[in-house]
Amino acid sequence: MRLGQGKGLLYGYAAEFDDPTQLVDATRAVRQAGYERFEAYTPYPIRELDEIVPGWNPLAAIVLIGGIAGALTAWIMQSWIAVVDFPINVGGRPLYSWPSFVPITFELTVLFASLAAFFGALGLCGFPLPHHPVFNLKEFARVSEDRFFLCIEARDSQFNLQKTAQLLDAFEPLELWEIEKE
Amino acid sequence: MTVAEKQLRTPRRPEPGTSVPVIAGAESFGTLTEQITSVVLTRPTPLFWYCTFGVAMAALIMFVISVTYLLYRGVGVFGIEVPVAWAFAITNFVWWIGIGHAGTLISAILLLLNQGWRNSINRFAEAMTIFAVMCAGLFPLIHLGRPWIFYWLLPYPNTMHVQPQFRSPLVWDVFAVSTYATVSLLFWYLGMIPDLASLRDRSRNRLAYGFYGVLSLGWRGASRHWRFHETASILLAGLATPLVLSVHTVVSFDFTIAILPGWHSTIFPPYFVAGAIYSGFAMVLILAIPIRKVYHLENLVTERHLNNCAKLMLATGLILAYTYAIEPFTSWYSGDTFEMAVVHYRAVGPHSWTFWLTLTCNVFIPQLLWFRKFRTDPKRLFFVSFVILYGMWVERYMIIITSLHRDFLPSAWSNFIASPWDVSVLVGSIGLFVVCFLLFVRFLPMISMFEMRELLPFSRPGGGMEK
Amino acid sequence: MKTDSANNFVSLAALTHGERGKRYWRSLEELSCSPEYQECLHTEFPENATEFLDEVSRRRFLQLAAASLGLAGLTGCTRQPPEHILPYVNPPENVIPGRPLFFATAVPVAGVAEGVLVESHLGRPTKVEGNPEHPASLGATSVHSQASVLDLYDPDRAKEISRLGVWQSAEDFQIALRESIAPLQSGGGDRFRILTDTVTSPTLGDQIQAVLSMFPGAKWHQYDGAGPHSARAGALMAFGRPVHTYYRFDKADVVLALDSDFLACGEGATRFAHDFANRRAGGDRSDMNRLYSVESSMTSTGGKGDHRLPLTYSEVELFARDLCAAVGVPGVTASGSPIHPEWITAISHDLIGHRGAGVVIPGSHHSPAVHAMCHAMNAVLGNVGRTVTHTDPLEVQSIDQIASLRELVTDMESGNVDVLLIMGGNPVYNAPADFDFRSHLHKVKTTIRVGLHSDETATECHWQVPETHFLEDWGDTRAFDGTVTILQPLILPLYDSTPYLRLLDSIVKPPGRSSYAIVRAYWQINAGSGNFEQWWRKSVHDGLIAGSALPSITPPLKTHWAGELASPPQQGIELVFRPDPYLYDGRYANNTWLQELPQPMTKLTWDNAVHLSPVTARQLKVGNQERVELNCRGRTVEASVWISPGQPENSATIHLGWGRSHSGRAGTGAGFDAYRLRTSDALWCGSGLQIRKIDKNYPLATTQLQQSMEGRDLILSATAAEYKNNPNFASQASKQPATELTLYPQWNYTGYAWGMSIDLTRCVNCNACVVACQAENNIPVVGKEQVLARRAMHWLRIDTYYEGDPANPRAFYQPVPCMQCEDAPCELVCPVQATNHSSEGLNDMVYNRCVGTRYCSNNCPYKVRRFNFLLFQDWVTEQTKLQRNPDVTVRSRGVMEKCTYCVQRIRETDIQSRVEDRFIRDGEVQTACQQACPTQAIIFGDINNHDNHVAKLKALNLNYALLAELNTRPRTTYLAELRNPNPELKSNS
Amino acid sequence: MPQFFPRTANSIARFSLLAMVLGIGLVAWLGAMIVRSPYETLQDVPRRQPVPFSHEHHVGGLGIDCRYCHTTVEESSFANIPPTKVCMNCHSQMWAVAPVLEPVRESYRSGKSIEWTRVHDLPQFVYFNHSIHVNKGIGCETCHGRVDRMPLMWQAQDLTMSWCLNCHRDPGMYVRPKEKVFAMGYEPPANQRQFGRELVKEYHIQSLTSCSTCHR
Repeated sequence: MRLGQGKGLLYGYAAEFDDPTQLVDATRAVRQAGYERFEAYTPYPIRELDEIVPGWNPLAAIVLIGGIAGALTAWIMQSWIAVVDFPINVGGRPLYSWPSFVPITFELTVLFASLAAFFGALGLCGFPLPHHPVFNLKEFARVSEDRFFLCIEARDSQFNLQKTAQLLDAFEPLELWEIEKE
Repeated sequence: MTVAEKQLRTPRRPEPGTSVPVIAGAESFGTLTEQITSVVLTRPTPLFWYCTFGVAMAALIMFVISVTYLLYRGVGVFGIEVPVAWAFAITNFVWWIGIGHAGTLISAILLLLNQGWRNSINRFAEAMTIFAVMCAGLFPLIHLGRPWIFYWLLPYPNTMHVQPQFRSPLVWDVFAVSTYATVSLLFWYLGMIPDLASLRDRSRNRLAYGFYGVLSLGWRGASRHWRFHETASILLAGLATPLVLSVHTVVSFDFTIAILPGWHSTIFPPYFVAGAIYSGFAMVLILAIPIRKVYHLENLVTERHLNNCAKLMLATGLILAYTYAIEPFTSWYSGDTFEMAVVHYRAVGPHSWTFWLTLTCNVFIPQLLWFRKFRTDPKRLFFVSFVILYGMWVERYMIIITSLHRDFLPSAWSNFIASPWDVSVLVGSIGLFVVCFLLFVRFLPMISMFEMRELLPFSRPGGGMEK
Repeated sequence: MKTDSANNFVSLAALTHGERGKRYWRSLEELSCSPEYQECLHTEFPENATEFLDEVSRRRFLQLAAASLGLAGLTGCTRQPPEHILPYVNPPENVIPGRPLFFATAVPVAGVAEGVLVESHLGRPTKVEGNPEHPASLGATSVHSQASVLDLYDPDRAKEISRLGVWQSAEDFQIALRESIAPLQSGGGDRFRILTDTVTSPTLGDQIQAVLSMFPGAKWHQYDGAGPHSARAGALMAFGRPVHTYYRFDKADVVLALDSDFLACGEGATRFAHDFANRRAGGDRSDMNRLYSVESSMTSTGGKGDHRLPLTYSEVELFARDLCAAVGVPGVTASGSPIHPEWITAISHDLIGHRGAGVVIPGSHHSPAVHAMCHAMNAVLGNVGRTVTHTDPLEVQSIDQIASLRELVTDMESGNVDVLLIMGGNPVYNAPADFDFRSHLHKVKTTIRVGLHSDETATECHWQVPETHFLEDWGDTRAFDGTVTILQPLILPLYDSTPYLRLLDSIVKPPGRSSYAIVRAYWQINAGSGNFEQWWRKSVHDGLIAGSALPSITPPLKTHWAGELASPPQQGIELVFRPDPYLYDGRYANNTWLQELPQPMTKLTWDNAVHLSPVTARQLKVGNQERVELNCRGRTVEASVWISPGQPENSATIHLGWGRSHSGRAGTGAGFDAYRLRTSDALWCGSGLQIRKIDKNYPLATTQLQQSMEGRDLILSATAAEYKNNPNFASQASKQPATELTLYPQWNYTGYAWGMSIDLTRCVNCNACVVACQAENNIPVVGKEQVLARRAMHWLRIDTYYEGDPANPRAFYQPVPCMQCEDAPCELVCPVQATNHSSEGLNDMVYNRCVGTRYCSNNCPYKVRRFNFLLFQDWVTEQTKLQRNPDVTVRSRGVMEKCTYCVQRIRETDIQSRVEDRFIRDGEVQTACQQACPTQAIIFGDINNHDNHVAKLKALNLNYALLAELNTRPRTTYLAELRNPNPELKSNS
Repeated sequence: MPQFFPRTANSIARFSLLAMVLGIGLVAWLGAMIVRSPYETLQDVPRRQPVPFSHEHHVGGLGIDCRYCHTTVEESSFANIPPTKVCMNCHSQMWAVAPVLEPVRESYRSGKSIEWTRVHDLPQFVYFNHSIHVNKGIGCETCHGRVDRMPLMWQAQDLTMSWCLNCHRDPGMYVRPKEKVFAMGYEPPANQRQFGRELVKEYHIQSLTSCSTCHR
């Protein structure tokens, strides 16, 4: 939807670029202008944006917890089964022959940590989320190909139909879109 | 001038210290995406695909028939006996697991080492890993005397109040292999999400859109998506790296923990891991070479990739050669009758052909890779890789058979004779692998698009690109 | 003497290529370099892929179906089908369900019996044990006694009376019998003939006499294919009358076996082995006896010998003659060309040095002359009455069986026989070939055959009448020393069968008398004075009639023959016939246990072979498992070759009893029929054998491919002298690592700690233990193809190794059960705890937990674990189900199994003792192998109690553990073998 | 194809994810329940018998001792099912013509056994021995339950291996004085743990958990 043609409720403005340089500059400016509810969409990771777009990243902590949980589970399970649950003399080895417990402990550590990493990431991204207002914009499809979008949400306290539009326009986007809620 | 135009205009220069660029020929974000997604969405499936699929399917059917007969009659349909109670099935298991390793190495270890060139091959290398591990996992199962109670190898609250025996390497195997399969799958899928989104956005019919839409979970390419995606990838890579080493170590424990001469050896873990990567890269090349030809991906999977893979093969091959050399020495140095006897019978016993074939395939012929021609010319390289892959199977076969068939008491010695079912199951498993892989090529992005984009000029703010 | 292990490449290569002092070879295939072996080296996929259906599994097709259905039942998630209990209506006395009963009886083999106790579970005889009070058993058993119970349940037994293959009722048969013989009575009945096996049963003899008295003209012929024909002839030569001879090895210091395998087979073997072993390994082993073996084929006895001399059949006779001359038998002059004079002098000195304490024993199959000479030597050496006992013949009527059979045949030929009643035996199969019994049999009007199987003879006769198995009916029989045992039935006849006794009785008396009545009636007359009831009860209960042994006699020695001893000519290759150690004359051909029991020296199963010496084989350019055509004076048969080290040159040995054409599913077609070459003039040895190679390979299923020790210290042995000098040679040789070297602390066992000691000096390789184990533990038979595929299931095997010159090697026997290692490698690798240690140190194997990874088998250094690769257990044949031991799980497909130290016996005794609130006494628990062993080579018990027999044995300095260097700490250990060679005789020691 | 998925797709997606996880858990839990349930173990399921023999009547009502019928329980592994003759000892006089007892009389006449359906049916590979348990003070009731209250016989315990192990681990909790072995409705003393320990010592009871104790 080009600017001014929208009928439905407004989700926000989106500026379309074909050059990552422009996008990064624009995003930085938007941030400086005091906006909080904005997001940059790119076809591949651009590390510079990490510093600009607000947000936190607790993933590493989650993975650590997962790993520790895995290790404890494995070691406790093996020792308990071998020593307490059903103590059996296997080949004359002592019940608590701990060296044999190392491999499985390692494997479960990795398993739990990996699961934590994967589902942690998905959770933090809020996936699965097949429906999202930005998809209302037909041209948004190209963000997974070669276009870079900067979108400022209407619910941002700073948001103002004219000012915001002007701010974005200043960076000569290919197009300036307004995205509807529905 | 748009970025796309600039990209197309920029001449490709090989990165310093290399002869061929990672991406040969002019590409823009658009052309790149088009080239890869079209394989799935628009381009007609090549005849080559149908032919291979037909052959592989036939093999797969043979596999199903064999396994059915096996379950009906018992594991005795194989050639196994006492003393050689393990033979083909375990060989196949080790072989397939080994093949898997290269995939993880490329996707995880090379990622950590920030090797940009890996981006164009890591996706299907990972796919290869997953399917190889899947094939591997089948063999210990069908090899059981009573496969229908395989779950007794897993700890779970049962009415018998009996649990697995955690001192047994076989239980370690269960955990190692299943962990490996899970982690590889997660890693593979996580990496694919953005590309699935690309497919979603470019698919023209509702069915395809729905399919890829569901798989891509609603990926929007938002910067915070990328943030978590990147962190998760790096962490998974970090976890997968020790994992992949541990898996084949644990597999080697199946042998080293046993007291058999020829098995009971501390050199096995590194020996096995090296061998695994060796055979894995051979498989990567065997898959990559025809595919880049058929789908005209020579500009993405370039000579540079072939060259690098070949070099890695050469390196691991030399490690292997070293262990081959050190084994007889240690057994001689130990002065242990039984150890020496095994070495002796490997060289001159009824199965000596395995020993010499191993040396030929894994040590002598691969020395050709010292020559650049053999590293870069697809045909030659394909041949060498094939020899290595075969050689690695024979090597595992040799390790298992020759150690078992003549151990401590001469009265119990025998000469193993394989049965037709041994062979049909092996060939069948290859069919299973190829079928899975072809389906992957047909329906999923076989090259990681978002990582490739990073390698294009002007992909970085300020106009640079990833190294 | 043991050989120290090689410790560098050079000597290893040397050892395996055979240049290190003694000559080693890898396996005989390799020695002979047969193309078949070469092929085996190179091809990986020969035609006979292992899983293709073999005899056993072909007939197992239904079972497979059954099994695959059964699989459902095995999986966790289905319930077992409802089970029904059928209690007695009127409970029999002293039957306690769940507790076996034991009944005394005897196992007759060709008329000579061994006293046994038969275990019965709710009326099912399941297992045969020795009868400690019986002279022939002393608690041990022979292979045949152990296997006899399977004969009872043989599904191929003759099941119904039939005439020309058509079913007939017992009444019809009675009538027909009357009608056919009634008219003969007028003519004195000389057209009526009875042909039997050798008969020692007093009652049966009496019955036959009764019939004969009714038909004065009728004749009674006896023929036993492998009977002691020449022993009788020899006795006639030596004493001018038939004499039965047996020996007292417990009193013998020096034993000379002239082609005799007295330790492993033949009448009295169980007792002989027992006495022999006691003199050999008795006390502190300071006074060992000495065994010389001069033989024409490699036998267990020969392998046991302190000196063994391989000579051809005819050379043995010459040797005997020279020896006679040397020990001074009057009238005997040494043959012109003495063979091995040093042997003659050494042995004669030894024998003369031990007057009255020596034994010269001839092989029952050897020539009459040799028998006569042995009698003479024993007489001259004063052994008679001391180590050698003569009695009247065991047979009710001792006759020249060959002559008797020849007479019958000529009469049949000239049509002088109207009715021929054949009881037992199998003349159509095993009569001398030149008699052509089969075709003459057809000239008889009525032929009636009473026998266990519908065999070759039965199918050629008009009437076929099933015989009762000895476990099914009453009767009596004699042991090797004449002791009589009254046979009592343990089970009602399984089929509509007619015992001899009732049949004959129905001829002379109105039918209806039971065998019980007949036997009682006979003994009522012959029991002598005293309370008969008491006498009867005692005799039946004890399993023998006290004092019924035949009185010893001392017949005067005749030496008129000494002068006319012709030196037998030998041209070409000699063909030696021997009764098969297991199948005897073929009567056990359908016994699958015996079929699959590895032959003592060759470890062959399911086949016989023509045994050739390595040299002869090379000359003939034949290798193992190749087919040859044997041509003996025009008669030919196709046979497969087996190269036997220790076989004399220019001599071929073949075992009788194989190649049956009508034996049953197991016996039919197994091996080749040696009788086709056997003529009445050359019963045991024919000269002028031609061997022609046929281009055909014929796989022979052996359970041990490798008979060299590869220079490893598996069997420790020393001569008596060496032992005296260094009593600790065994402990010095064993490489048991020190305890403090192990990473983990030792597990210590309070309470019972079960252990076993196996005395290699005692073991004579008779294999009784192997069958006993099979019978006790429900071990399946797998069939030839599966044995070829190395899947034989025996829990216990006797490894037989050769050492030294292939022409005349020294043999070693080593029984190998599960070692029950304390630090068991197998347990460590089992993923599901299916094998682990009991509180008493047993290496338990839990079949129902096993998932079948086979890792334990790989990791077992002794390779004693056996795996059910396919469904080996017979699930459909009803008869075989009856034999099963209810105290042992019947294993199905896909599970591992192995020797358990007969844990079922341990548990039963344990429970019993705890109920009585006491401890288990020493020897109260016996493993099946131990109980069967004639020489008590196997001793089992609690090693924590130092007063126990086994603990004492383990304390001996001869004690050593197999592969001790692996630190598996086996509970089963061995006592090193001692031999006692004659210092005067250097060679072969 | 802008906005292919409706807004509800989000919740559907999340829910299906959750459902998948819960579903797997549920299936596993159900399986575990089933193998422990009477459906699998046949616990508490009265069996149909050719003659509706009532332990309630004979034991509870008439107070006949267990050993009158199960004669070999003290000396053999098998507790013995009474021969027809034992039934007829009484029933030739009382209820001599009762139609319900016809199968018994029929069996006695014809000499053919009565086909009882086995109630306590252990797998073929399990070797249980009555004599040792009875002689060491384990009551019939401990495993067979209040037989004197069972009109038709059923299995009072689930007879799973873990159930066996409960006692084999700690016999003290279940042992009773020998004279009380055949008693029904025996109340263990409050101090069973301590009391049991003494009995264990007195009777020389050992807790055997080796596999070969039951599996041979």
